[in-house]
Amino acid sequence: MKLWEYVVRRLIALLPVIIGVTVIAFVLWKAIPIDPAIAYLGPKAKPEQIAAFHAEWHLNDPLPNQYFYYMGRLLTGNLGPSFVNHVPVTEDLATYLPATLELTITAMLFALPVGIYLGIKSAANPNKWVDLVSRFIAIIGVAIPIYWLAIMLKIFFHEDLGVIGMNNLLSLDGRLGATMTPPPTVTGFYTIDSLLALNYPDFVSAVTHLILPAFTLGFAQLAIILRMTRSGMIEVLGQDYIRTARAKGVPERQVVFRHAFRNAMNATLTVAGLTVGSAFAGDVYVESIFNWPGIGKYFLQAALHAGFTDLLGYLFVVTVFYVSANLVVDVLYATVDPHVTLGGA
Amino acid sequence: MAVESSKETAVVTAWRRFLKDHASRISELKYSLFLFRKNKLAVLGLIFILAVIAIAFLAPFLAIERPAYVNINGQLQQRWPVYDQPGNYQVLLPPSLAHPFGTDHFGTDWYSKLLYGASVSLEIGLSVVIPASVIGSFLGLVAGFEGGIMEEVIMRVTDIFLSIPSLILAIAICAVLGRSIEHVTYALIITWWPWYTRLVRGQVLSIKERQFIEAAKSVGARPSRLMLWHILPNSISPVIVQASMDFGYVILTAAGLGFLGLGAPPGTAEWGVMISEGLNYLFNAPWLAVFPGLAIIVTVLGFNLLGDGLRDILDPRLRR
Amino acid sequence: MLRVEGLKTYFHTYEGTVRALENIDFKVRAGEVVGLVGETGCGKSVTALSILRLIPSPPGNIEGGRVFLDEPEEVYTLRAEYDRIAFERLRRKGASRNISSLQAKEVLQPEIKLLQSKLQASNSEKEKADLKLRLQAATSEYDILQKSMEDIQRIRGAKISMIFQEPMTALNPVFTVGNQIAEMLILHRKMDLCQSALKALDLQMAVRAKKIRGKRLTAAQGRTAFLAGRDLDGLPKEERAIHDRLQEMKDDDCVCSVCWSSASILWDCCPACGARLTFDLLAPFRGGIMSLEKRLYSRVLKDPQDQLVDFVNSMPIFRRLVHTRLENEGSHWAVNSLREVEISEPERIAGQYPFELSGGMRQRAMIAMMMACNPELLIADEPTTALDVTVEAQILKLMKNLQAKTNMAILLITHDLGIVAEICDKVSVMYAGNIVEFGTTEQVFHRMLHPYTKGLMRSIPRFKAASSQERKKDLPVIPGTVPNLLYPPSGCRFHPRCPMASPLCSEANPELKEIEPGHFVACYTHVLRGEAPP
Amino acid sequence: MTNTPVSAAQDSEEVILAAKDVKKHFPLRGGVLRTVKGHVMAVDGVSFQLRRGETLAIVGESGCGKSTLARVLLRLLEPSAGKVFFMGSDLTALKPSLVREKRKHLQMVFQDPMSSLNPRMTVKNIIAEPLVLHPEPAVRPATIAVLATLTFLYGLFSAFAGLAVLLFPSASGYFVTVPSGAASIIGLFLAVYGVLEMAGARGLWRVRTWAWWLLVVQYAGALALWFLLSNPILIGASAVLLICLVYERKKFASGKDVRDRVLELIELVGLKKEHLNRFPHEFSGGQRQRINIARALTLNPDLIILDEPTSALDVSVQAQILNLLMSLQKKLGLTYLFITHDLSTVYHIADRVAVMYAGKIVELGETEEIFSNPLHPYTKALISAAPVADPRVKAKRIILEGEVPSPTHPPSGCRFHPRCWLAFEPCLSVEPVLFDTGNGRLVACFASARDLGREATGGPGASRRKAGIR
Repeated sequence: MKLWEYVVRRLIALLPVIIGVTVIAFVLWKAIPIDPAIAYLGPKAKPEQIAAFHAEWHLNDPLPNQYFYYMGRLLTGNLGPSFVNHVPVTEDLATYLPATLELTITAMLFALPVGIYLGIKSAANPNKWVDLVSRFIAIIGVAIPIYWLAIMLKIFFHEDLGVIGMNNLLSLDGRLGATMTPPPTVTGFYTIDSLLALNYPDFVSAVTHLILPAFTLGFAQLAIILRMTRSGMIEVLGQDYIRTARAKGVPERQVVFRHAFRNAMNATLTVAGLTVGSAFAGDVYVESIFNWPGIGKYFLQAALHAGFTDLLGYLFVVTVFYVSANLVVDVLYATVDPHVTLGGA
Repeated sequence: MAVESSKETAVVTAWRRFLKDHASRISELKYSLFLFRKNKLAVLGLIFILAVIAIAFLAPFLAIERPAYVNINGQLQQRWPVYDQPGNYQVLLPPSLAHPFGTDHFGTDWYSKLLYGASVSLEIGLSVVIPASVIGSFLGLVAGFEGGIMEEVIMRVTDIFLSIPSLILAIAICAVLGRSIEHVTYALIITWWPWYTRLVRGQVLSIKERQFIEAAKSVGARPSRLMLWHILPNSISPVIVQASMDFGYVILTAAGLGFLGLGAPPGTAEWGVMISEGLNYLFNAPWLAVFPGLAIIVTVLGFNLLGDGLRDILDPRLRR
Repeated sequence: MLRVEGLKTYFHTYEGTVRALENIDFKVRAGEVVGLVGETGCGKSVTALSILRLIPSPPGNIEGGRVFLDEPEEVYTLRAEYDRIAFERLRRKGASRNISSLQAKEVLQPEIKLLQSKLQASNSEKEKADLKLRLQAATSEYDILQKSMEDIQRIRGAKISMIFQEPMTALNPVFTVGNQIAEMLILHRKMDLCQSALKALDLQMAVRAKKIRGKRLTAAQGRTAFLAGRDLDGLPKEERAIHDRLQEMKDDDCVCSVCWSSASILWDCCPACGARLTFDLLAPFRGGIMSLEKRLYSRVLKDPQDQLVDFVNSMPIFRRLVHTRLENEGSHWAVNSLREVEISEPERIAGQYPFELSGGMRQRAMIAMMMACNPELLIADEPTTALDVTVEAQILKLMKNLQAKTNMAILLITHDLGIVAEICDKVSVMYAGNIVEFGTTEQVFHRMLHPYTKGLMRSIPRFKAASSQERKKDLPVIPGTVPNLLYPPSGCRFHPRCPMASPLCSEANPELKEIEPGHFVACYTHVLRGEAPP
Repeated sequence: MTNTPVSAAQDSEEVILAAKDVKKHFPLRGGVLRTVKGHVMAVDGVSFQLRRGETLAIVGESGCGKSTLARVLLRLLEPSAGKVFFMGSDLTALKPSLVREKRKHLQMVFQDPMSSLNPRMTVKNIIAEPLVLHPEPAVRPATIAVLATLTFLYGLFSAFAGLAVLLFPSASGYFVTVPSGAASIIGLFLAVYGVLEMAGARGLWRVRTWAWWLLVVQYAGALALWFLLSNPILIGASAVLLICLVYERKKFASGKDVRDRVLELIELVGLKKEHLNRFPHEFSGGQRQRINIARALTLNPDLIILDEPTSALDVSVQAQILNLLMSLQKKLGLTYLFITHDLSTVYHIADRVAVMYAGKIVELGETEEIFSNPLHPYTKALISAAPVADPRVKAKRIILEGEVPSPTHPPSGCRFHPRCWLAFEPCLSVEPVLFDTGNGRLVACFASARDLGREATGGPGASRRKAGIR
């Protein structure tokens, strides 16, 4: 089997999953005890308005028909009007997505290399200090609630309460300082945009605003990645071919990084895919605590204010990102491990 | 005298015989206990958990204040803050001997509320993990054992649920259903079972290939017997490990939902809700957010360490 | 060449200490095939792993003993004297005879100091050489077990290499066979590889100047492409010759589309005409990279200890850029070593992953890998156990041939007495962590003395030695089971199962005694009776 | 032609197992849509007969299909074609439940002594399992009847209680809280279970399996309902059900008859009484294989298929197990189908030998004859390649080139021809069939046919005729 065949198979296997997600979303939408018309138009809406809304959204049709209308809208990219902001949901998402992506990607860029490195090191040096520190991080990282960590950091770095005098270096709220004007939008990432615009103050401000949220978000993912890498590595290091490598006279460093890690990558890649999901989930907390204007915060607002179209729109975007991240992981895994494409035992 | 001693010896010999007959099981148990005791962290985890359970049961005796009970739809529910002694409350007191964890903006003793929170968290954990693991394991068992179209359907459904990040699905469900602890439980069961299905199916698939399954078939075992006697007992240990870990994660997530304002209703002694109440006075009264968080950490840590310890004990590769 | 003295390895587990090895003594001379026979759990593999210091630790630990590799005869004779002194002093302290070099050095400290000072003081070359030898003897210089990890890594694979029982799990599943052999070469024969890499670089640089582009075709494609639009009969003589050559090639072989000569998969340009065969993303930067590479390899040639290549090797991206060439060169050599183990189509096999090969092929690849650096000693741990009878015969023949060609020594670990009888010169029989009998194959098989050896030999069902009347009869067996090494029996470990056990046997563990020249037995029965072999 | 010794033997009484042209092909899937890309021809047309009391060895290298053949004979795998006659009835045509009945007489010992024992069961339970699965009324203790009655009464009580509350809501005070329809349904089910068990206690064995399934379904239902409505009656029902489930597990393995039988078996295979309560991992390889043998013997089978019973064992233990097998055969009059790759064992234990290569039998005959005068070149090579434990014997070995062919694309003609040094014209294109060289010796080889002046080809159907199949 060739790589492209494998990718095609994975894509085909995704179809029922995507359809299933739409069904779940549809069920959620129908499970709302409130009439969406009233939720959208407000309690003072006139009956005709409500009837018109119902007709427009085919809310009086039988359920299967409603589902097909709903699917039809989805396929044309129409996620409906936002119940919170009263603009199309797609527009809202487009505004807020880059902020979230900037935050999430930065967090993963921190969590992945550090987690993998510590995981490998700790597996290779059992009961040394690297191992002890890593195990501590792995245990504590998954036990600390991310929202609590965020709050603690906020208290820790607060101007008045701050334990160390870093009050001017790291900022606690938003993406930019209050008086700054955002750089012209190219990628939507303030750090990159400000660099492109050669706006140095903006860049510094964007970076200092990014550090704390990204660290908070990354910390939990780091712990998960570390834990899985470590256990994967410990298993691989007990294999016969590691003994063979040692018998060949391969230096220990290469045994660990070349022979063992290539094989342990399976666990790491899988968990890296999963952490994309938990990072998006963590966004909801981090963004609302650090006041970061991303889709996580938007989602929370929608959830708290019965903004159902916004909610479903968010659900789709995140699912698409999550599923494609896992697809990338699968393909990467196929390139790393010849078993996947070549078959074999 | 003689009669007594002979009676005694009869009991003793019966006991001895029991010990001898079950020597293997006993030594197995002893070995497990040894492995567990050797694992200091797991013991620590167990201590944490036992402490939390003890607090959950003893809260009425340990607390300084007791919650009011309100009758809602025929069920008694706790209500905080308590106003049975009006005028006696001082708001936002820092931790002191009288109020070990301070007081909140209503003057509620934070320490008492925290103690009552233990039972809420444990209850949520129990009522999510047990149904989720039972349902998930059963489906996984069926999928792995039957194979074919059954497996395909179950695993596709599992995939669908797994393709939405679990917290986000839980938030969406809670948003739709409204604020209540019960709804949190439903939402978490819905998001949690697929993990067990996947786990158990993997186990079953590997155990199905072992020769003792073939051997059992060759002596005439029916599929039901294979499934329940041969495959299930051999695939259950990772489920136990996973369940004990998930206990912690469920408590963490439920508290998170409470924190976001989607879980337990305000005024409940739920740690997540308590943190979010503290969020408003973050810089005036940081203790309000700090202590419930620590409680969550201790509980989650306990279950996590216990799960790790159990994995070490139950993992056949580590045994002998 | 290899001398194992009093080797002792324990595993410390929950239930207690597993005394896996106790007093292992044997030697392997250059060019000799020595068999190590015994049942499961008798410590055969542990012995081999201990020699290479591959025992997983914890729980394993080499508690005592020494393993000498390549110890010159003079040093050995000198050492005997020092050992006697050391034993004497250690016995006073109550230590057993499994001394380690560390212990020996400790008690011999005065002698060593004396020798060192003498060495500094002496002037004459001859005396210096003599003193050096003495110093080597006193400090057990040639003991593997006291060497540093770097030294061990230099010995593993280059001087002693080891092949394992299950080639499926012993080969790394994510690297191709060629790559794994190449790695071996890069580790131990970096100089040679750098030299040939430089040659290849020169060729390629010349090619770059010519700027010819071509394609790599399989021979099957090549044939059709070559004849496209041409009449076979009207071909000129040279082209006719090319056509014939193409016809002779196997379908999977590769040819260059410019000059139609064969082009290995492992090269990115045609070695004959220099046409570039692969699409190269980095083409614009190749010139720079190549000159960098050239400098890098020349550094190694100037100074073999140069660490720069190793450093580059450890950097992920630079490795891709630069190190690939060494790997390619190595793969090219790997093809040759695969050819030596009689693999047909070695180039195709070199590009395959272990799980794509059959069991016999894998074991051949394993042998090729471990033989790539011409080791002096090959430890073969049950090399044919996982294989079928006919393939086993092939592998044994191959090993015999290779051994005859390179004159290396083989330490063959097996439980199959048939294999031992077939290819070994000497045999040592192990039981429960002890060597119970050691001698030439002839001696052990036909004049065996130890009751365990006798029992073992009798319990094999035979079919070739005209034993048809013995068919269907009960086989004589050794009663009981192999003891648990957590609680080994006191004294001789075989005595609970031994038909000839005497009270003495349960008290002390017998040592190996030479009964006839070259034939050692660890059994009181023979020592006491002074029995001569039949 | 019709009266070859094989077909004569087939008619006679003593044939206990006969395989006729058995084939097993596994589909190979691949590509984007997982379509069938080809077949692995693991067993490709094997016919032989096994007479009562004899030992037939099937020898071959790994991948030649001998283990698959064993599983097909036992119908652990469904054959793709062909028939298996066991004691007169066609196993391949029977319903699964009847096959299970037949397995009382047809047992198997597996290769890997560790993985063929359930690590979570004690030796006693492992050996007793066949008795549990093929129970005899005698092992049924009276306690079951008592328990069944109690269960029935409790079920009736809760059913009535539930019903009473449904019908007369005012009566709910008597039953503490709010029972519902669910409780009465569970109660009814429980009562039915009780009745079934009572019937079971009277010897109606088939009923027991229904009872078992009812129990499982109920338990799941009761648990689920218990979570939904915390109803004391349901909690009680769940507890009773749980007790039933546990008892169900216990009751057979602790019966006295079972215990006696297990003790008898354990002595027969040379283990000790105190081993009964131990777990498999506490034993050595040889002892584990003894447990396996004891399990196979539990139901007094007529035929035991031994799939490489000694290849995972050490030499000295192997000898012990071989001795045990031979003495058991003498004592119990067993018939063995001995599958192995080890020629010396075969020579020691087998009466007849069938040599398999790439899914087919290439030679079949009396052991001594095959070993003293192998006719098929593959048999020759196999015998000469086996190493002999004697350094003085320096026989000239025939070392075959290449390896066993891929079962997906077996070579055309004789499957051995790419490795055969005698191969000539017909071998490349025509598949040789087994022909009789006299006195029951069958060979499938053109070269030996030519030497013997016979023919190894036939028209369509000739191969079946020659193998004695009409």
